[in-house]
Amino acid sequence: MLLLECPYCGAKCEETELSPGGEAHIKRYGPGSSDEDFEAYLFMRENPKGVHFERWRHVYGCGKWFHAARCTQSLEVFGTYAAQTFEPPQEIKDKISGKRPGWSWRDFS
Amino acid sequence: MSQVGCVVTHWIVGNEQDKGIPNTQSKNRIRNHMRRYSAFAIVREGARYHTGWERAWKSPAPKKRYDAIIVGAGGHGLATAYYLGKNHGIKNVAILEKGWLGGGNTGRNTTIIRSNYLQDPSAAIYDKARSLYETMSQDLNYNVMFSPRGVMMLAQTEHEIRGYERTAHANALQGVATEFISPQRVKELVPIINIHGPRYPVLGALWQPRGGTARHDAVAWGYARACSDMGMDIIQQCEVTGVRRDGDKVIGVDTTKGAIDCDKLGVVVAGHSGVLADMAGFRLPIESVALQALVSEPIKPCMDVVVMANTVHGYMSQSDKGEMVIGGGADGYNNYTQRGSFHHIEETVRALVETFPMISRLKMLRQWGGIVDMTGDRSPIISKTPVENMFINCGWGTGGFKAIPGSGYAMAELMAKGVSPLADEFTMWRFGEGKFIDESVAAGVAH
Amino acid sequence: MQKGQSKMSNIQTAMNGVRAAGYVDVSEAPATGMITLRGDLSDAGVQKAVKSVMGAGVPATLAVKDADAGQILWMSPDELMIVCAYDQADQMIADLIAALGDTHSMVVNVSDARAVFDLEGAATPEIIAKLAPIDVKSMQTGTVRRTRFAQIPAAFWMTSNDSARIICFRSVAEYMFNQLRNSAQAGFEVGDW
Amino acid sequence: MSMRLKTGGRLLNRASQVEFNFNGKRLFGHEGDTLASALLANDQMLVGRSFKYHRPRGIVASGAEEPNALMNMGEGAKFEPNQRATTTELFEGLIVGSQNHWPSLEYDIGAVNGLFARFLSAGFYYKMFIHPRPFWKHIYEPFIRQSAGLGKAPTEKDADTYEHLYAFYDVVVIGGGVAGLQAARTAAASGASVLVMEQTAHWGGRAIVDGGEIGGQSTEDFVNDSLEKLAAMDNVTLKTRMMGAGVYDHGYLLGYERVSDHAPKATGPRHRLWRIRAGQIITATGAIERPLSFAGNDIPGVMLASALRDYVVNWGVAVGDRTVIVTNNDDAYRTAIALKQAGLDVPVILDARANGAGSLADTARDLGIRVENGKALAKVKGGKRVTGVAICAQAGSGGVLEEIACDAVAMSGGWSPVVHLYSHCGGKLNWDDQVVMFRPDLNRRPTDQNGEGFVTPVGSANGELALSAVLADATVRAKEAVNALGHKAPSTGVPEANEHGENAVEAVWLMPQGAGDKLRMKTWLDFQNDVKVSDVQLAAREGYESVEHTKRYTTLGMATDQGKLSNINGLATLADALNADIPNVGTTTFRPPYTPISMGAIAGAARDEVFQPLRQTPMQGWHDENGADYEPVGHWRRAYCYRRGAETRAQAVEREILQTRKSLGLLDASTLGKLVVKGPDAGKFLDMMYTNMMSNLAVGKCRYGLMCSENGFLIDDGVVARIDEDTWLCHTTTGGADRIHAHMEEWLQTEWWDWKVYVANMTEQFAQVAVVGPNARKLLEKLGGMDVSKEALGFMQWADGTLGGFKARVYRISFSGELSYEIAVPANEGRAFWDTLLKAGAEFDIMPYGTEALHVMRAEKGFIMIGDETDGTVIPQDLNMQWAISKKKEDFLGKRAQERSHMVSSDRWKLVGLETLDGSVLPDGSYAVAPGTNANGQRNTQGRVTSTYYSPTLGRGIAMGLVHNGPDRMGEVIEFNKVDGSLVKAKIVDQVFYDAEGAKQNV
Repeated sequence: MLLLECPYCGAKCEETELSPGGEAHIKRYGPGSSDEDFEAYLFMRENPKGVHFERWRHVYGCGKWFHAARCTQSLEVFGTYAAQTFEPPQEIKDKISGKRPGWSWRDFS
Repeated sequence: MSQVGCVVTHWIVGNEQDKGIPNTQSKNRIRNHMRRYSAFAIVREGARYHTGWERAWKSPAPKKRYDAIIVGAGGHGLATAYYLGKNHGIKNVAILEKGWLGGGNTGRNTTIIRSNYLQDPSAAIYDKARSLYETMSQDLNYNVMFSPRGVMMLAQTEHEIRGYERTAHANALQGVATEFISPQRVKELVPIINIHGPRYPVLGALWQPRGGTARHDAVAWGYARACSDMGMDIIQQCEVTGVRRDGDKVIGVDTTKGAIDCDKLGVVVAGHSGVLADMAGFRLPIESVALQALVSEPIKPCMDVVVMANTVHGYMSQSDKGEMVIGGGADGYNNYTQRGSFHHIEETVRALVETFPMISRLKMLRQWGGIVDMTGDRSPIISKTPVENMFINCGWGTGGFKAIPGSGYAMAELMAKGVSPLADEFTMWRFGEGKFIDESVAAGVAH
Repeated sequence: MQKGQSKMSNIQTAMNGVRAAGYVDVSEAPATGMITLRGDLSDAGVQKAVKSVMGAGVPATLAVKDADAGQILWMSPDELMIVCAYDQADQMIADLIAALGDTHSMVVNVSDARAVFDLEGAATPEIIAKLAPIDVKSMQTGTVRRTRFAQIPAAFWMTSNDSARIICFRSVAEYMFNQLRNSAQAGFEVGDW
Repeated sequence: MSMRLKTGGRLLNRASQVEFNFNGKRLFGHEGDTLASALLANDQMLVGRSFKYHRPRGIVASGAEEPNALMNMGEGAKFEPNQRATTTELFEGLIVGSQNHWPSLEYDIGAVNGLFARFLSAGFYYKMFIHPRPFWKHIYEPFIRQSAGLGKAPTEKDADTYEHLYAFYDVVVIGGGVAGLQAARTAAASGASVLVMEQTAHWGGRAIVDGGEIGGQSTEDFVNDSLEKLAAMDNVTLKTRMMGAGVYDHGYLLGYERVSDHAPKATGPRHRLWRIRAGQIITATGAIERPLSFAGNDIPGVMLASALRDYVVNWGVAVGDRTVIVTNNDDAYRTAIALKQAGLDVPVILDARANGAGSLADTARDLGIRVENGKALAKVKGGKRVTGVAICAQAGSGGVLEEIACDAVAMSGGWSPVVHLYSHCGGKLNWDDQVVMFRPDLNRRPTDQNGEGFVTPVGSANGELALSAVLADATVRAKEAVNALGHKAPSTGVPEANEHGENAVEAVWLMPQGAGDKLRMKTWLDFQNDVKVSDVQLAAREGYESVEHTKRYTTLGMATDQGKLSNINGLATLADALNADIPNVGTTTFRPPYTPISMGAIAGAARDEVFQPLRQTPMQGWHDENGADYEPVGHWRRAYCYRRGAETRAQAVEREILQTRKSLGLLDASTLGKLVVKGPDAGKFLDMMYTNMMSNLAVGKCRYGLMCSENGFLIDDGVVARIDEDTWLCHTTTGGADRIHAHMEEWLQTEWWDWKVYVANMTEQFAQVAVVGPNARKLLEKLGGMDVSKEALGFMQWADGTLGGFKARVYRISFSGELSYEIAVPANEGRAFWDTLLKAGAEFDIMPYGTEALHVMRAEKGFIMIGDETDGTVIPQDLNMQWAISKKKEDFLGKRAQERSHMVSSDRWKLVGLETLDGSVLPDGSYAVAPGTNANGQRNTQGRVTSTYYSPTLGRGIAMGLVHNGPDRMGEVIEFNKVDGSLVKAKIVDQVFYDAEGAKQNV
């Protein structure tokens, strides 16, 4: 039973107040994109054993989408941050580097 | 049909019965084939304190090269190896397992077997599997306790009725024996059910009389014993660390027990498929999440069929030990912990207490989780890959156990012949084409 | 949106003012005015408009602020709920829309879309703790929390140490009432916790 | 025999007699008894039968680890199987029966299995019953099922209630023994909020029975003093009868409070499941004594040494007159001493260790007890009761040195820390050879959301068995735990304990060490599941080498006690068989719950009316009162039809349709979603959401729109109204309101977060009523207040106004093909408005209709229904709805997906109307067959029915379906299947069956 802090309202939320939304930082490919890009956009997913970036919505609360950096093996949460961004905040990346030296996820490290 | 006992192989067994202690390294005696299991054998062994039983499977060191390597000694991997040998004569096979055989989802599921699927490709492979389950105990000379006790899926909304009537019509053309039955018939088959639930009265059910359950561990053990008996090497505690390629073609694997060459590589590792694909240099549309189940304390028989209630999200059967076996929901987030979130247990139990009010005073004995691999359309992948001679079988999600023999049958055919009608539609390229196999359309059915 | 006054005789709240006595008393409030204001709460235009119409400014995160006529509840970084008298809501909405002018915003009347329940009694937090997965004991008077009550969404705030007000959707008012009533029945006290 | 002693029993209130009933016999106990102690006090040694061989089973333990004493308890709606006697507090009127026997506990036919025990070895089922094939399901399995299973199945709905509680604490201490209390005192002194839970009704755990002194006080005084101090602190909560059931991720903990199991007549819940979030969890869960493995160790009368001591000290119960003690550690001497002090005979202490015990041995000898070092039990004699023992040397193979008559055996094979809760969430263990136990590895504790350890085992749960070490450990670890939370524990000393010096335990996994096949087949590891030493050895020999394989092959540890007594002995036996070290064999995974918890508690209050939320419209009361025959639609419940008198559903639907088409119908459409979308970018946003163009919709107009997922498939449809320059109102399907609202928010927040758009879900603000039929306008005109004429309010327009004094928004839209208005009024006025319409409509014989009439009428008109014509695999092109797909737009959700090869294939099935040649109704879900079979032998198909109804308007069956190249095959006759194997011929026709020109709706 995960406990995640909503970065918008600061509430510490039990998982049941949230709804999970899969991998974060996915770029949308629309009309004009290649078949490969479009397939990857919709279906290819990071599935790491370790550091992962994912989306959540505070659905029973303020209704906002946010991102979490979480380890899929230990369930450690490195931080949560607003969804309106193209990459994780530096301080979260630094925190992960401190705890998981050498980590990488897609283009982030 | 299988003649496990008659397959002549040459392998070495230890003299463990002398000391009562197995010794995996001893090489004293050569015998042609494994002793058959039977009532006679039981009596014979009983008379001598069971000192004469042999190892069910041997534990060899890997050879330098195999015709085929299967990665993953779960049910699907072992079944693939078994049918490679049995149907295609490919017996120079190694099955590599990083843990213990059958130690993954094969031994963690709720053991339901059914084939009342809507879409043709699903119905074909699941019914192939179901029909192979019918004779598996005899084929493997290992009692897997397949019990065709019947599976019903309750219809509790008008929408579900329509969905299941559609499935029944599809099944009629697919050669899958199902019928839509009345609430009264449901009650006759399941006396403990409350069909007059004030909220969701039972309006009928899709009934597959030849669906049922089997003993999950026995399926893995039976296949393992039969594979070993064919001369295949089951190598446990051996993790694959790399996929070796020559250009676009696979030539072997690196493992924690050294490099091993092969002509063909079959990857059957469920939630770890992405890791293996990554080693080979391609991506898969797979995400791994936790799925949970629980059992009650054992009670005397009170339910002889398997009941699935999709409107309220719960399903239940009673094991031969008497435990009520209950399947819960999957988490919506990636997870490798083999633990899930407790609210799924709560939701499932809540639903089943409403459907079967008598279970309220039973007690939950044990809950556990498994890691299931989900694809974009929740249907499996049995496919060639961008790497020549490398094949992948994964994505069984929440519905893998029931498919084991069919999955192995199709995967073996695909690996041996390069094409398998059962596997055709399950290609990994279907996502790009938009050609999905979506089973949720009938009535939001969980596998 | 719609102008004109309703006949009070036509107005019926979801549970018709139901009450239940238990170790905490549960009652449905009479028809209550509720306004949803969407707008960037950090925007000066929004802040000014709220202040000018309500007599009180935008509350801090998760805060409840008393205004000239009712309360202002923080709902999200771009949403407030204004609680007022039922028959004042339309006028207040018109005033807010006028005050907001061109500022990107939305103001809608949700008075009829919600049901309002009051809990009264020293054990009020205990009733909430039976239903909502939150640390209710740490809730101060004057803070609001949107959360889950059993299987439905709701917002609540402690109106005093011994009372709380809960807002949920109208369609599930009976479910909310039954859950609160069941939790508060005599004999179901948790005792020390 | 077992009996109540004249004196002793610290937990008993001897003044209060309690009557209970066991297997039909009236028996008496005292307040403070457990069911187990009361049964023993009544000389009821035999309490059940084992799972496989139906062997006689007696009480072995005194607590949660008990494997044998499981009862059918209560009657009727309060019946419960598998109730553990050792954890059941006795109450007046308690009714229990023993389990798993027929016809009676004393004479059980199933015990015949025992005669064949030598054949029923581990894995027996896998090797037998293979032929002939049908026999498994019909002969063998039913027999096996019937003979397994333990308790009876309840038959009635549970009469009790349950509830949940969410609680948050800095520190939760699980276990109310001296370790737990000392840890709680330490933690609480820091100011942290602390919950202390104890699974029994009593504080103090083992220490009070075991004796010793703490800081000059007796252990009992120390416990009472600690409780008094803790109770006086505001930041401390003390709970008895509450078990830590499971530890989950991120500090989540289940507390299982058995509120009224001991007082079933009290009002209130039976169980309360606490869902606790803890900063730190301290498991002071103690240790469990291990049995010893010797032949006959399962015979009733053989018990854990600590349990015998508990029964004497706590409940004044003697299990036997003469008790032989057998041990590999010093602790069992305490039992000998306690028994002797109670006036009972202890003929001998058999200590398997060559050097024997420390100072406790001196005390025992001083009391006149014979102590034999290096000795063991060759076997226990007796059937339903111990009659004697044969003694041998531990070092040998079982040659009998001496036989001693006795009626009880107290065994102690050492202690295992209770590490279950510590392990649930991933805590790791180390094997400690010195103390012969798995103990928590404090460097590999379970970690929380911060990556920090959050479960701290203390005291004997951490492997510390001596009183002084327990107290020191509890103090130090509790300080560490609160410090980790940022609290500061004041530095306090550790209370001093006065205790005996003990000699080290010695590993004894088989007794005697060289026991042969014959003895090993009578040496039990798992008493409930009948797993013996020989079974584990056989599993190892057959290659089931992993501990998980062995567990599953033998069923060791899979019984209702989850191996609390058998696991360590079993895996030590396995390690021995494999010639491996115990740590290399490892343990099986510990899974919640610690002991079984009721399904009722897990479900909580959610049953009957609060099973799930039931959503209700403002008019629900009227529906309830007027014969509504409901169907669930999501969490709503909508009237399928309104039945009158003896009408069938079909008759009611027909009446509703005909009257609506003829004159006037009324539909509660309040459940339809109503999303307001507003902002400068709202038009642009809706152009992305819908396949159609919405930005160019004129103010005051309505337009039907389609929504697709990014994967191309249809997900919703509905009428969109342009309210003003930057405001649109989007109607969704009933099921779509919340889903589409969330869908819009997701795209706005996570993709186009710079677009200025706000969305509000206004679904429940309005009651919405469809007024439908040729007389619809007349009715509204009669109400008066606004102009609803064709000229003022044309088809696909909307207007605000008042109707009959109700402020209303009126949409001229039609889903039935009739003249139709959908009217929204504030929800609080919905019922009054509905009543007003009914009253005013009486002259037109106004007819409320339900969802089925709605469906039939839309099908007659050829309108699609999301969920019928669509199923998640259908794209708008399949439904020939290219007209609703804007060609001007560069982009909308689903556009790119619909360009993929399979989506643009000419082979797709497309929507058509279908008419059976004989006028019958096509079966729901039927498929159109095509010649031949596919590669997998399945019959080829060329289409399927999506909607099929009897049309009262046309007096025949009508249907829609998706057919391969359907629109190009008008007039062609194809065949649809029935489940009985027969086929029905149907002609492909236009999907609009009624008023194709729109003459009826456009008036």
